[in-house]
Amino acid sequence: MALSREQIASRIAQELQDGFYVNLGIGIPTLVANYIPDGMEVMLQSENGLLGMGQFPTEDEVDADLINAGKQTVTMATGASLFSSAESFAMIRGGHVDLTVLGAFEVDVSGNIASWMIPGKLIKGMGGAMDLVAGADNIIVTMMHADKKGNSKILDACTLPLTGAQCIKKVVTDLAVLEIKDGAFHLLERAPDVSVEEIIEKTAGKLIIPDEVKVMNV
Amino acid sequence: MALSREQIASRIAQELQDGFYVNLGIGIPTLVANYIPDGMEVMLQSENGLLGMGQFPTEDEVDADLINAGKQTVTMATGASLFSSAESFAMIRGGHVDLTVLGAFEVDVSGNIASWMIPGKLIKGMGGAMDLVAGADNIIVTMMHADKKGNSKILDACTLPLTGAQCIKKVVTDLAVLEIKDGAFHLLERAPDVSVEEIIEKTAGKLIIPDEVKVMNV
Amino acid sequence: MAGLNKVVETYDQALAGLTDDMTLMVGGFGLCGIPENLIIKMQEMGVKGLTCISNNAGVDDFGLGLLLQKKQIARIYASYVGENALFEKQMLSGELDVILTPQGTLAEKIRAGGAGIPAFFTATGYGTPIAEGKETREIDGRHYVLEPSLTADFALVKAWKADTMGNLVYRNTAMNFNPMMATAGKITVVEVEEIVPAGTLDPNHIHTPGIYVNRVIKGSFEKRIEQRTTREA
Amino acid sequence: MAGLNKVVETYDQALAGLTDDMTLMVGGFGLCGIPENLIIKMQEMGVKGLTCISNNAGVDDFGLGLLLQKKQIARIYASYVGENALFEKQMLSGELDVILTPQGTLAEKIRAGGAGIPAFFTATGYGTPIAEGKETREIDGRHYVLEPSLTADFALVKAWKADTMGNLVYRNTAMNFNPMMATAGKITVVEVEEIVPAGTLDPNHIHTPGIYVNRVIKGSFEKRIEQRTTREA
Repeated sequence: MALSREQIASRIAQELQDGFYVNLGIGIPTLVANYIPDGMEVMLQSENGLLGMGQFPTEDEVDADLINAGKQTVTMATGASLFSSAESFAMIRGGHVDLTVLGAFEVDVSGNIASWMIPGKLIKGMGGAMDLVAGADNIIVTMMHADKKGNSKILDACTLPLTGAQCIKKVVTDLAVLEIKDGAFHLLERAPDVSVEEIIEKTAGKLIIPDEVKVMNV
Repeated sequence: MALSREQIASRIAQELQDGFYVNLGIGIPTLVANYIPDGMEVMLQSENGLLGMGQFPTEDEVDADLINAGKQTVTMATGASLFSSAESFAMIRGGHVDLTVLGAFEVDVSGNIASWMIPGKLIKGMGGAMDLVAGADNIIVTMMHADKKGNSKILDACTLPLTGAQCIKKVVTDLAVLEIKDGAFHLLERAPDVSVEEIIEKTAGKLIIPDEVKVMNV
Repeated sequence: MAGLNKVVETYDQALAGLTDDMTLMVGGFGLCGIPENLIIKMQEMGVKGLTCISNNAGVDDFGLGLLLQKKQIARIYASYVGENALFEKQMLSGELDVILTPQGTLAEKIRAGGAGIPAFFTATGYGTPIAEGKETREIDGRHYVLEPSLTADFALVKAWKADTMGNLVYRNTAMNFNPMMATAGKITVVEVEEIVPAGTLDPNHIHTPGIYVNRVIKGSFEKRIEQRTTREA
Repeated sequence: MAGLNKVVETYDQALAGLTDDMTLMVGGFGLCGIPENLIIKMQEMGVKGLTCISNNAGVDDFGLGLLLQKKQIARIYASYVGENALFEKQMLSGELDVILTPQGTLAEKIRAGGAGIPAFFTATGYGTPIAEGKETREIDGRHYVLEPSLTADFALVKAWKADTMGNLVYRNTAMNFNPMMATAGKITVVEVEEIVPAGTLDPNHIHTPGIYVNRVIKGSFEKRIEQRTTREA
């Protein structure tokens, strides 16, 4: 069975390390915050100017002046700090964020990512995504392995306009954990009850299968 | 009679306008603060990170954490703000300071200024002077018209390494107020009891004398 | 003498001199920290042909959406414009020229404009449509794009508090683009919730020194929330 | 788990990993806001061949002068080095390589280093010896010099207060170069006068967010004054 959104998030949470500063994109990445292991200290960065994002506010706590990058009302965690957009992206561009998790439409064997624009459809803008992929050393892309028609989104070359070039090294999908290196996807883990054959079938880009493929622990 | 240092400062103070933000260099420029007209609000910027420099502290007020760009202990004026060196020079480089007053070894008809380095002597460094002359639109250079041997420092071309190129428009010396334009010094005012002939004699650079030369009010 | 006092009493005074075809910076992220009354005033004034530099374009009936309603904006620099149907229509019809700019690059272009830096290199956007037509360069094995800075005729800023000399303090994530924009406008106009006497803000904790600020006006704010997300108490 | 706690107890821990030939940034303007105990510790450690990036070079017996005493510095980037006889001697003898850098350019090169900007244009220094050998460019009728950014193996920073997560607050003009340097060191070590629990500093008024900080140590400071100027009470 392909993973649920929650299961993908819980698998990604296993990549967190104690003391990490993490930027979580909109969608599945946001859910990762729910799976931070007990006792682990992780600080969430929101690129609109908040380091130390807390949970949603209670009705009484709602503050129009305190939102996250998804424009949702939030609270601050202990030790939070606030700053301008220039400072926030100095932090991101300067490589100070330990881990960035974001969604994508497509990734390819060169580590390219397309996530912001589908020609012919309305262009909403890239927001902070281009800065995030250019600035982080450690990026996890989370996405469905294939679209609803079964077309792979794990490609030899992205077909959509790029968000960033040669910047992605790790992808967690509903079917697999993949590492990108040496011009290929390397299958690190498969989802429980998902066969290597299914992954091969749904991966359009060059895929390397090791002798043994671990099953994800989700 | 040539002006005293205090008289030069008092003449420069006449260039101040209400509401101006002003950076005063070390030496004669610092003295300008003593001649701000009553009732005029002027805010002094110190490039080490203080806008709103006040007077010297009393013995009791001395604070090692509060100095000016000359490393002297100071106080803060009402409405002062403190910031980093990057922010301070963003302010300067970005042209936000209304008036900069600084000393020089030499100026020339092209508006070049040399103020930081005498080859063969110890080089102490330019500090913030190169940023100040590059950033300000409105700069007054204050200096002695000639050295102790009578050699002019108001030249056709600076002989010393430059602090900035083509950036100076106004010079106040112990003898005269000069404007630099169209490749020449223009004599605007002379010091009381200083003859135009003496100024001509002590000005090596091309000098334009108008029909009438005002006497400085000091 | 007015001296260093930046306080004005009316929105007419606040926006005096703002005319057709000018370039404006407008603070805010989404609807958070936007100079909402200055925008309403611009709609009233009917100025047209504006170039707006703003991270977002408001919603249909709030923020910059109000200026889109009256077709007052000719061109916009923004990073994300997804919550606005009017915007979509005008963009597709060609009435509105949209220059999408990565959020961090936009923030830095504005900071650079205020700081006297005409251009800088950034890795953001290299190899993407954003880099098309721009100078690129390899430095120490990485690829970068040269980005010119931005300045504006007017910067319209929302702060929390100002003192009478224009020293500003922002609150929470309503800060966002406001501090950089305050430095990059030829005329910087600031709307605040409270004006206090000079000398009452802590000099160590002023976010924007008054040197950048030309006019300060006290407003009252709706502060609309785009996504009211809550948890059980 | 250590988590986000940055506090260390000894100067050995604070400077662990600092070795010969490294590049260091050292905060302060004159003797104001310098990490004085970290410098003393470096003299004790005897590390050599250092490249120091610091606005000034201390005086003969305080600040970076202590490292000059033992000839531990091979190269220095500074804007003004006038108060130091040892410095003069070592510079003239060729033992010390001095790269004089305009103060604002130095500050911006460090900020750029921390902010992931590899190079920027500035008008400062155009037409002067500082621009020799550097790329220049005319943009909109003005001339600019391309300046590469600076980073360091260690940034040694002095702040007033830190919380346990490394959030920092500076005091008065002791801020100076410290905030930018905090962003530009691979390892950033901060000396402070007081450490408070996380959550007790106002989030709106933290000057340096803890993300930039690796180690925090509490010191006690002499805070020597270079020019004690006073007026009559």
